[in-house]
This record gives sequence, C-alpha cells and structure tokens, in this order.
Amino acid sequence: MVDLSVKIGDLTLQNPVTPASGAFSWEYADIIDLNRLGGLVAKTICREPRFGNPTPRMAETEAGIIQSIGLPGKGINYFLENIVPEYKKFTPPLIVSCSSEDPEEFAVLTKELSIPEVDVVECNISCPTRNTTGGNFSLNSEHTKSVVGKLREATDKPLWAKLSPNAGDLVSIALAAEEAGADAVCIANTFLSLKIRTDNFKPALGNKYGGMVSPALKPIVVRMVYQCAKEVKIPIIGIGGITKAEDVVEYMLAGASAVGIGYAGFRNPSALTSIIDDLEAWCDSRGIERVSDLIGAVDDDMEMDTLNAASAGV
Amino acid sequence: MVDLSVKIGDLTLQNPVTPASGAFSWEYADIIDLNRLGGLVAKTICREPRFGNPTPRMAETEAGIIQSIGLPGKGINYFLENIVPEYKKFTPPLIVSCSSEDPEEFAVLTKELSIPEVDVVECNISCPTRNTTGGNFSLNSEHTKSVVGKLREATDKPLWAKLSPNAGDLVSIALAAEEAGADAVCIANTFLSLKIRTDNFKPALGNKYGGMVSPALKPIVVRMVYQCAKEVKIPIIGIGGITKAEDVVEYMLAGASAVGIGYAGFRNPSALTSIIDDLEAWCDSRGIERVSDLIGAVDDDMEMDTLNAASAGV
Amino acid sequence: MAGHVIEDSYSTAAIRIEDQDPEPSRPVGEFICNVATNDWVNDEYKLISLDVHEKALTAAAGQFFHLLCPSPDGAEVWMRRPMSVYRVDKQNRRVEFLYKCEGRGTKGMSTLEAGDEFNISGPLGIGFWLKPEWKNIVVLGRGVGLATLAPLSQLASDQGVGITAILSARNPDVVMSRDLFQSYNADIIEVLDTDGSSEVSNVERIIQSLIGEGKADAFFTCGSNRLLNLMKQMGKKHGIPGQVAMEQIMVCGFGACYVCVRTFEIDGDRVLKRVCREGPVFNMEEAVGW
Amino acid sequence: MAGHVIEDSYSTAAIRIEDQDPEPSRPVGEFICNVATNDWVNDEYKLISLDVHEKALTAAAGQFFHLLCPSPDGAEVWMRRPMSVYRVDKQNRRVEFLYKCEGRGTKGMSTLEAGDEFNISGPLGIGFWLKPEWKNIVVLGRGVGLATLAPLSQLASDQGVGITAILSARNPDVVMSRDLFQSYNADIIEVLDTDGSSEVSNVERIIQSLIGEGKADAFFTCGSNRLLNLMKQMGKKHGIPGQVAMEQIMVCGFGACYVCVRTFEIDGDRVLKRVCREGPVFNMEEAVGW
Ligand SMILES: Cc1cc2nc3c(=O)[nH]c(=O)nc-3n(C[C@H](O)[C@H](O)[C@H](O)COP(=O)(O)OP(=O)(O)OC[C@H]3O[C@@H](n4cnc5c(N)ncnc54)[C@H](O)[C@@H]3O)c2cc1C
Ligand SMILES: Cc1cc2nc3c(=O)[nH]c(=O)nc-3n(C[C@H](O)[C@H](O)[C@H](O)COP(=O)(O)OP(=O)(O)OC[C@H]3O[C@@H](n4cnc5c(N)ncnc54)[C@H](O)[C@@H]3O)c2cc1C
Ligand SMILES: Cc1cc2nc3c(=O)[nH]c(=O)nc-3n(C[C@H](O)[C@H](O)[C@H](O)COP(=O)(O)O)c2cc1C
Ligand SMILES: Cc1cc2nc3c(=O)[nH]c(=O)nc-3n(C[C@H](O)[C@H](O)[C@H](O)COP(=O)(O)O)c2cc1C
Ligand code: FES
Ligand code: FES
Repeated sequence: MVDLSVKIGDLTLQNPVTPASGAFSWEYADIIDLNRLGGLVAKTICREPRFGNPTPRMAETEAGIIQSIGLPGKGINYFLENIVPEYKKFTPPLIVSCSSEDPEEFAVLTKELSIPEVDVVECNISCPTRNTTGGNFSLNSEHTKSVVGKLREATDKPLWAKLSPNAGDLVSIALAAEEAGADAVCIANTFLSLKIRTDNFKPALGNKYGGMVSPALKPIVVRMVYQCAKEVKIPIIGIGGITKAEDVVEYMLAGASAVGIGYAGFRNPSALTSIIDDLEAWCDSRGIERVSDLIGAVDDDMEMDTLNAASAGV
Repeated sequence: MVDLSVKIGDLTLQNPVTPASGAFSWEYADIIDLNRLGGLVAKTICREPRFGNPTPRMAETEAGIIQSIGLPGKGINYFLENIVPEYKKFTPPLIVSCSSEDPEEFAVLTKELSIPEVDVVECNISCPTRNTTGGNFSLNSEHTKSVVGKLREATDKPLWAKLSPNAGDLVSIALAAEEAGADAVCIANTFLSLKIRTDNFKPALGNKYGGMVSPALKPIVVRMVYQCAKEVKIPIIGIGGITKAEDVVEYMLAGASAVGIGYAGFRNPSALTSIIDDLEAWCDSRGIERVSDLIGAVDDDMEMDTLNAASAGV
Repeated sequence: MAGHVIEDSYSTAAIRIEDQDPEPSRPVGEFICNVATNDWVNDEYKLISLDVHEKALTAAAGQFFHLLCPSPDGAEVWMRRPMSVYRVDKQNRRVEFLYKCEGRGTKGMSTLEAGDEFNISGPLGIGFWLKPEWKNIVVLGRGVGLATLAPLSQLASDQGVGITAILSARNPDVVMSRDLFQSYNADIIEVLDTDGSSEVSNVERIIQSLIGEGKADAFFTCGSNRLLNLMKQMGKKHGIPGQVAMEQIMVCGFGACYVCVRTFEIDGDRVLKRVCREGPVFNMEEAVGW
Repeated sequence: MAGHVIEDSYSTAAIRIEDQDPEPSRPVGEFICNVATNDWVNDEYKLISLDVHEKALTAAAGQFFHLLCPSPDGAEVWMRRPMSVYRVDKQNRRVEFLYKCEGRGTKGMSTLEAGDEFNISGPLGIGFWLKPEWKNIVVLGRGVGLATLAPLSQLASDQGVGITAILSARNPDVVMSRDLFQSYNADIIEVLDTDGSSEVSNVERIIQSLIGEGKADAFFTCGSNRLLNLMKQMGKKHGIPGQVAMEQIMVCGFGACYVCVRTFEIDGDRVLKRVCREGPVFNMEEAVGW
C-alpha cells in the first residue's frame, strides 16, 4: 500500500489532495467524508463583512466557466465564531485563506486568524476579480515581497501564498514570496477573463471580468508549476484543472507537493474522495511506495535532434 | 446587405476574417475559396532554413491541443521564389509573418520581405516555443519597443506585431509596440504549456513546452483585447479560440478590428468561409449596416449594486 | 460502489442503482441513474423518468437535483443544471423531472433515451414545509414553476391537507402538471392567456374567494414574478403565510461557492441568501420580487 | 449546402449527401455522412460504412480522410483522426474505414450507430500509384496496415495487375481484409505469430520465391517497421521499386501546419516531409524505418 502522505514544510498532510479555496465548504460533508481529505481549505475571508459582486456570478464558456464572486462573507468575527467550529468537527488540518487590499489590514487579519484551531494561513494575493490592475499583489514581485513580508511578521503559522496565473513572470513572483518568508506557494488562482454576450452586447458577468476555471487550463498551470519548481525551494501546491488521479500525478511530476481541486468537485461532488482512491490505486498498480517520490520526478531529459525524433514511430 | 469591410490603418480588408499564421497555407484552396478571406496570412518564416522542433509536435489535452512546431521552413529565398507566387494566385492581401531571435537579422528579414507582392509584414515576436525565457520579445515592453522600432525603420509596409498572452501586463506591451511604430497589434499567440505523460513521466511534446490552442481560451484573450483596446489607438486583430461568427462579433465588441482563426480551420476545414457567411447573416438579421460599427461597441456600463443585481431574475 | 476508472475523463464515485450506498449517513449522493422514459409533454417541455438508487428517493417536495447533462452538439456541457423533483415514485424507485428545453444543457437532456445513463446529484436544498395548522393551501404556478410545485400535491395529500391549484398558462395545451395535481385530488383552476383569465386581477379575485371560503391557510408559488408579488401582497394583507421557490444560476449546489445568491428582505434589511442552501424554498414575505 | 446554424458550437459548411457540391472544382470536401453500418470484425477492429456525398467517392487507394470523432465519454474529442479509406463502394455511394479501437477518438467512433451523422473531410494526401510496367505486385501488411493496403487490391484489379497479399497477424482470428483481397482475386498468404510463420526469415523466404516466380514487380507495405525494413532491403537487393504508407500525428491534414513530419533519406540527405501532403504513401527507398 502506497504511503500517500506529503509534507508541506513541517505540516504533514495524509494525502496530497485538498479542495481549492472558494470551491469548498464544510457543507460538502453532506456527500463526502471530509476526514479523508489532505486538508480543509476554507473560502477566502476578509476582515469586514462584504456582499461580494453583482449577479450573475457565473457564466459558462466554450470550455469551462468564468466566475466572479467578489469574496462575500460575514467578516472575521463571524468566521471565528461560527465557521471555524464547523471545520473543527473534522480532523484534517484547517487551511484558512484570507485577503485584503490593504497590507496593514491584511497583517492584522492574519494575526487574528492565528489561533490554535487554524493550521495554515493561506494569503490570497491573487483574486483576479477584486481589482484587475492594482491590489492583486501577486501580479508584481515587489508587491508580493512586501505584502508577504508583512504577513510573515504577523504570524507564526505556516504561511502559504496563492499566486496569480495572470502574472507574466511567475517565477520571479514565486521567488519573491519565498524570499519574504512564505512556507509554500499555491499555483494558481483563476485566469482573468471577459465574456461579452452577443445578444445584448453586455458583459455576461455582473462584475464584467471574471476568473476562468476549466480543466482546459491545466497544461498552462502545470507549466507554471514546473517552471517555478525549478527555481524555488519551498513546496508548491498545484491548483488548476485537476479532474482525475492522473492529473494529481502530473502536477506532482512537474514539482508540486500537493494539489488543490475546485471545478472537479462542482462537476462531480464525489470527485475529491474518488480521486484519492484512484491515486492510491494508481500508485499501487505501479509499485510506487511513497507518493512523495513523484514530486518533481518528471523525466525531462529530451531527445533534441529533430530528424532523429521524426524518424521514430507515432 | 451589411458592409463587411474593415480598415486596418490604410489597408482595407473585404471582411474581418483572416486565418492565423501557421494554421493556414495556400493549400487550403483544396477545400475553400481563398478569395473570400479578409487576408491571406502566411506561416511565420525565418531567414535561414530550419527543421523545426522534434516530434511529436502536437498533443491533445483536456480541451484543445498543445503544439510546438518550431518554425520549420526553407528560408527567405525559397519563400520569395516558391511560396509568394502561390499566394499571389489569390486576391486578398498577403500578410507575411516573420521571426528572428536576433533584432538585426529580424530587420534585414523584414526589409527583404518588403516587396510589392507583400501587403503587410507581421512580426511574430511571441512564439512561445522558440525560447521560453528570452528571445520572445513581447514578454517585455522594453524589448518589444526596441525590436519593433528596428523593424519600423526597415520597412514602409504596414507592420503588425503579434503579441504574447504569456506576458503579464499586455497593455504596456501593446503600448510599446504602438509607440515603436506598429500599425496594428495581433492579440494573441499561444499559451505556453506543458503536458507530462503519466505513463512514462516524460513531456508529451518533443520540444517539452508547447503553445496551447483551444476555444477554451477565448475569454482570456477577449479580456486582453478589451483591456488593450481601451489604451492603444492602433487597430487590434483578435486571435484565439474563434469557432463561429458570434465569436468574431464578441472580439469586435471588445475592440478588435479584425480576427485571426487557427484551430477552427483544423476542426472544420470549411470553417473560415462559413464563418464569413454566418457573420454576414448575423449582421443582416440584426440590421447592422457596417460590421465596423461593432468595433468596441460593448455596452460595459454596469449595474454595480450587488443587492439590486441579486434581486433580478435569472 | 462504482469502480473508479481513471482512464475516464473525470474521476467519480457516483452510485449506481445496484451499488451499496457507500455513505449511508450522508443525505446527498452523486448517482448514475438509468433513463426509463423521456417524453414530450407539449411543444416545449419534456418529462424524464429515471430509475434511481433508493437513496435518491428521499427527495422531498421542493428539493432539487443537480443534473450533469449530456452534450447536445459534441461540445461538453460544463456545469450541472438544477431541477426540482417533479415526482418521487417510491414504488417503482423512480424520480421524475419536468423540464423546459431551452439552452444547451436541457437540449442535451432531451436527447436522452430509455436505458441511457444520467448523472444526477442530490437531493439538495430545503423544500416546502407544511405546518400542522394548515388544513387547506393554495398553490399558484406558471410555466416551469408548476414542475416545482407539483410534488406539493403529493406532500399535502400525504398529510391530509386540502389543496387548490391555480395553474396559469399561455393556452390550454401548455397547462402542465394537471394530471399530477388531479391524481392527488387537488381542486384545479386553470387560468389562461388565451381567454384573459390569467390576468392578475382575475387571479386576485380567485384567490380572494378562496380566502373567503377558508381554503387559503397558506400560499405557495413559483415561476412568475407577477404572481409572486400578487400572493405576497395578499398574504400580507390577510396575514396568510407563504412559501416561494426561487431560481438562480448555480455552481456547487452545496452552499460553498456563493454564486446562487438572491436578495431577501428581513425586518427591513436587505440580505443575500444562497438559493441552493437556504432555499430554493423561502418564506414568501422575505422574497424580493424583480 | 448545409445551413450555417450559428447557434451550434462550431460554424461549418459541411456537405450533406443531398447537398449540391458548393465547390465542384475543389478536390477536398468536409462531409456530413450517415453511418450505414459499424460492426466489429474481430476483438479489436471495427468496420464502418458510411453513406456519403458523391464527391467523397473520388478517394483513391492510399488516400485518407480526417474524421471528427464523437465523444466516448462526454468530453469533446478536439482533433480529427486520420484514417485511410478501406473501400470505396461507388455503386452504393459508400466509403468504408477499418479501424482499431484504441484511444478516445476511435472509441468514440465505435459508438456510432446506423443513421448517426459523422463529419469527415477528405480525400487527402497522395495514394498508391501503379506503373504500367508492373504486372504483378506484392502487398505485405500487418495489423491496421492491412486497412490501408486493402484498396490496392481494387486498384490493381481495375488495372489488370496481379496481386499477392501477404497478411501478417498474431493469430488467424485477427487476419484482416482477407475477404476484400479475395474478392479482387488476390493470391493470399497468411503468416501468423501462433505458428511462427510470421517471422521475418519466413516472410523473406516467401517474398524470395515470389521474386523467383516473377510475381514481384513492385512492393507495397504498411503497418510494421520490421516488414518495411525487410521489403526495403529486398527491394534494394533485387532492384524492385516499392511504396510504403506512413503514419504521423496530424493537425491540419492539408500541409499547412508541419505537425506531421517524418524523416526521409534522399540521395544520402535526411529531409523532413509531411505525411499528410507529400504522403501518406512514399517511395519505399526514401523511407526511414524506426
Ligand atoms: C432550484 C431550481 C429548480 C429548478 N427546477 C426546474 C424544473 O423543474 N424544470 C425546469 O425546466 N427548470 C427548472 N429550473 C431552471 C433550470 O435550472 C434552467 O432552466 C436550466 O438550468 C437552463 O439550462 P439550459 O442549459 O437549458 O440553459 P443555458 O442558458 O444553456 O444555461 C446556461 C447557464 O445558466 C444557468 N441557468 C439558466 N437559466 C437558469 C435558471 N432559470 N435557474 C438557474 N440556472 C439557470 C444554467 O444552469 C447554466 O449554468 C430550476 C432552477 C432552480 C435554481
Ligand atoms: C494516413 C493515416 C492513415 C491511417 N489509417 C488508419 C486506418 O485505416 N485504420 C486505423 O485503425 N488507423 C489508421 N491510422 C492510425 C489512426 O490515425 C490512429 O489509430 C488514430 O488517430 C488514433 O486515435 P485514438 O483516438 O484512438 O488514439 P489517441 O491516442 O487518443 O490519439 C491521440 C492523438 O494522437 C494521434 N494518433 C495516435 N496514433 C496515431 C497514429 N498511428 N497515426 C496518426 N496519429 C495518431 C491521434 O490522431 C490523436 O490526435 C492512420 C494514420 C494515418 C496517419
Ligand atoms: C466559484 C469559485 C470561487 C472561488 N473563490 C476563491 C476564493 O475565495 N479564494 C481563492 O483563493 N480562490 C478562489 N477560487 C479559485 C480556486 O481556489 C482555484 O484556484 C481555481 O478554481 C482553479 O482550480 P480548479 O481548476 O480545480 O477549479 C474560486 C474558484 C471558483 C470556481
Ligand atoms: C499548429 C500551429 C502552428 C502555429 N504556427 C504559428 C506561426 O508560425 N506563427 C504565429 O505567429 N503563430 C502561430 N500559431 C498561432 C496561431 O497563429 C494563433 O495565434 C493561435 O493558434 C490561436 O488562434 P486559434 O485559437 O484560432 O487557433 C500556430 C498555431 C498552431 C495551432
Ligand atoms: S450554488 Fe454554490 S452556494 Fe449555491
Ligand atoms: S497535418 Fe498539418 S502539415 Fe500535415
């Protein structure tokens, strides 16, 4: 039987499969056994209550969806009093995602969240729909470094930084997060998108822009994880387009130590636990003893002679 | 009957539908009437002969393909002698895409291509699979400005710059191209991606990295076109994921003056002309007299009150 | 439990009819059902009847399932579609949905044939509830709203509650759910656009007289903003409680994503609630018409 | 010409059977065919027969079509699959493909049933050619290569050329195309893994004796690198010309994208050629085995 556990810094996850922030809540216990997950990742919370963005908040696209929720929530107090206890009914580590447009407030929020019940603070510095130009710190390595540095000072908890796929040079952003003291980077949040309806010439979402989510995007994010894994030393949580155990394997081969899953749980609410089952079966059938052996195990030593390559069979 | 013509600078296209470079050749005359296209866009050529990348050059992904061809070709002389005459059997303007990793050679190539038979020089400064870090000028606004400036000096032909979706701040790149004298920007080339096979742990493509191409990506590129159209004054050619007339309309609403189509012609080789037919029918059925009236016509004046929005029906 | 074939495009542990329920303590399941029938009831609506795992039979009136629709055109349908249960047939172990064929998902659904597999998850959300003191209720629906209201007749009948169903429609051909209401002995009143009887003023008169006859201990509606506003106002005036089933675009169906919010008014405050979790059935007095 | 319904997911002007050819001067078309039959010929292979527009009947032996496969699993199949024509039946206006069910595309293809629509484009590429001086040819194929070689029997028969077909297979059950070769009066030699007769040395002996009998004016092969190398070497030794059909992953099928290149050797130089455009049938002496 394969050992599915992975380590993210000092924290051990019983397996590498976690839900993605915003795509999960304790309410999924209505259908799956949350105690089987690698971690419990709460929806990004903000310090003050927020309504979030205007509806419609989701539109289907050619292949996937764009969505713009706008981080609605009842604020930190409600979260600590009412939501944390819900998660604490389950055993996997609690990873709390949080966000703010103001670095000072962000640090205070991080500090307030650093209670014993919380195992990891994940800073969402990449929500594409809050502010498409500034504020989204992880579009810029200086901003990333400065905000992550402030949060690092504010907490002793493991600090994970969730990065944006909309940044051009993601490697430099990941390096900045590492340098500023992040214990892990989550790659990636959603792709900034726009859908315009041709019937009424209006944007399809209430907030105009939305973040795209789709299995289609997996090869782009796998590339980002691979590039970053070559440069940073801290663990990477790969997030984007995972719908089956082999996708988890692919992310791990590229260099991820764990993964986050959103869309698949929308499409198939029983997906997360079945992906864990499948991952176990996949490893066992291949005689893999520790799933952590897959991390970065891509065989990327390539034949680079075009003519040789093109004389091989299909 | 709608007037389908659009202007890109001084050049008039009979309609906004052109093929995308590398996804088209005169050989498509075997199935469609090339004289119906808005323009003929040749595959990117390099000055010297090149074999291109190792096979496999294409792999299917969850939703679309990744490909890495590596700009194979027989060089400029062969191109001028053998390929230009093939295109000149047809009437639409000839748009020649070209590329080089060296700005000086790039300028020479541009000059050599500036013959009467060529109507537009499109500089491909964004091929993601040639060099994933440098060389791909359009990842950086300084590089963009400098190389486009050199090409501008080398030719009097209309100069279009094809940009990369892998750049973080595409608006600044588009502005740099404009400032350097580009007559139009083509948005965008392909998304840098990686697929790792879980059966043998190797990258699926001979060149490891590949550019992703898929209808799935359209909302991301429409967003880029929209953002750039707000800032640059030169026309934009929208390229990415178009498979039907409504997609052309969507790009135009976002601010594109014309479009380029690749994948759709692979999936349905009769797509390009049928999209033109459909576009005409679409405009006629809505009483649109000039397709150019659609350019930038998005109605982006949004209701921003969340509670109001959420009390409206679905 | 279904085998997890990882060569498929998606991993899932969906429960087939013959499977043992892997999680008997959990109220919701992802099911692979088999289509029994899928027939047109009129030009726009179809009724689909599914052979299901018995766990799915727990669905209550007003609850919904989230349906993974097949493709109508070769391109994948990426999001599930919410549909309220039209009928639970415990004897034959079937659930039924009455649906309007409109967009890609419902068009895909309409291609399903007997024997085909169909992935649905649920039951989800909060359904209608009947208070012991309600002896007679009035149900007012239009269009596809009637699909949502129909199982109320079963619920009411089970609890010995009298029901008057006002069915509003464009013309007699598209009055739906008549048979189902009838089979549970509901009094049926059809109001039509064709003869003008569906006008709000006439519906108001009808409800007024039902109130007069003591047949309106509670109101239930779905499917028309106009009718919601009418019932809400009459309920307020006469102190009659009510429930309304609401719709909103959904993603998760579990309360996690906050996509499906709508505005409600509680003690003068406007708040957002999730249709999938706090609804889809809400107190009528809190509902904000649009 | 088919109407362009822009509500569909993709715009296309594909030609249906009853349509007038909108572009009679162009050799290639995108066709919406109707499946006539789609049956298993053994455990791994199916034969699909399609009612087609008459323009598609111009396909020559060795040419291929590019097939837009339906989904086997709800997720779209994004790229066409190249398949060489197995048989053109002009009388019944049908084309047939013999295919191995392997990956998603071919599995999707195997779900097609009589009456279903199927989008194919072609005919594409350069097929086999027969020189007038060739009176007797030897065809050597294995596995799915036999599907590609089969129409050669029709071509040879039409031109009065004698044909010896050496059909190689794992066991007697999976020898394919036997009937088709037989119907065109080919001499058939089966060689099998089960009895060892498929070994290269034995096949060499067989070919050697055919050469001796004057029955080998030209060689044709497809489907096995081992057999290609054998024929190439024997052709070189005895000065017998030959042709081979090659495979490579494709995108466009028209020669535009340069995805489908393979290496060839011409006068000692190694060059790349496009399988879809310069092939799929190539001069055997230029082919580089792998
Ligand atoms: C709780 C609930 C119960 C419902 N019960 C029924 C029923 O019994 N019968 C019935 O015919 N319809 C019902 N609906 C409406 C049904 O969900 C939509 O008609 C359906 O989703 C439209 O899908 P489509 O593919 O045809 O349309 P498309 O326009 O292709 O849908 C695009 C997207 O918008 C969403 N969407 C579109 N209209 C609605 C809507 N009215 N409500 C929610 N999402 C929508 C779709 O789910 C999809 O995500 C119900 C909706 C809800 C919320
Ligand atoms: C000119 C030509 C003629 C062919 N004729 C036949 C035939 O008559 N019968 C038959 O069974 N097969 C034939 N093949 C092979 C056939 O194209 C592949 O078996 C098929 O594409 C595999 O698709 P899949 O979905 O089953 O496999 P997948 O593994 O899902 O395919 C993934 C991708 O790889 C490509 N691919 C995989 N194998 C091949 C291959 N051998 N050649 C080219 N592309 C491949 C697919 O087209 C697809 O793009 C031919 C190939 C070529 C190039
Ligand atoms: C409806 C929805 C809400 C989301 N909300 C959040 C959020 O609050 N915080 C966050 O960091 N990411 C959020 N995301 C992004 C996801 O965590 C994840 O990065 C993304 O969905 C990609 O993963 P996937 O392809 O597996 O869905 C959200 C995604 C969706 C679809
Ligand atoms: C096989 C292939 C080859 C390509 N070659 C080139 C090229 O040579 N030059 C170039 O600028 N873009 C090239 N592209 C990118 C396309 O021009 C286009 O930007 C991209 O395919 C997105 O458009 P689409 O979604 O309509 O396919 C290529 C794309 C494909 C699929
Ligand atoms: S659909 Fe996700 S919260 Fe209701
Ligand atoms: S498949 Fe495009 S050139 Fe052959």
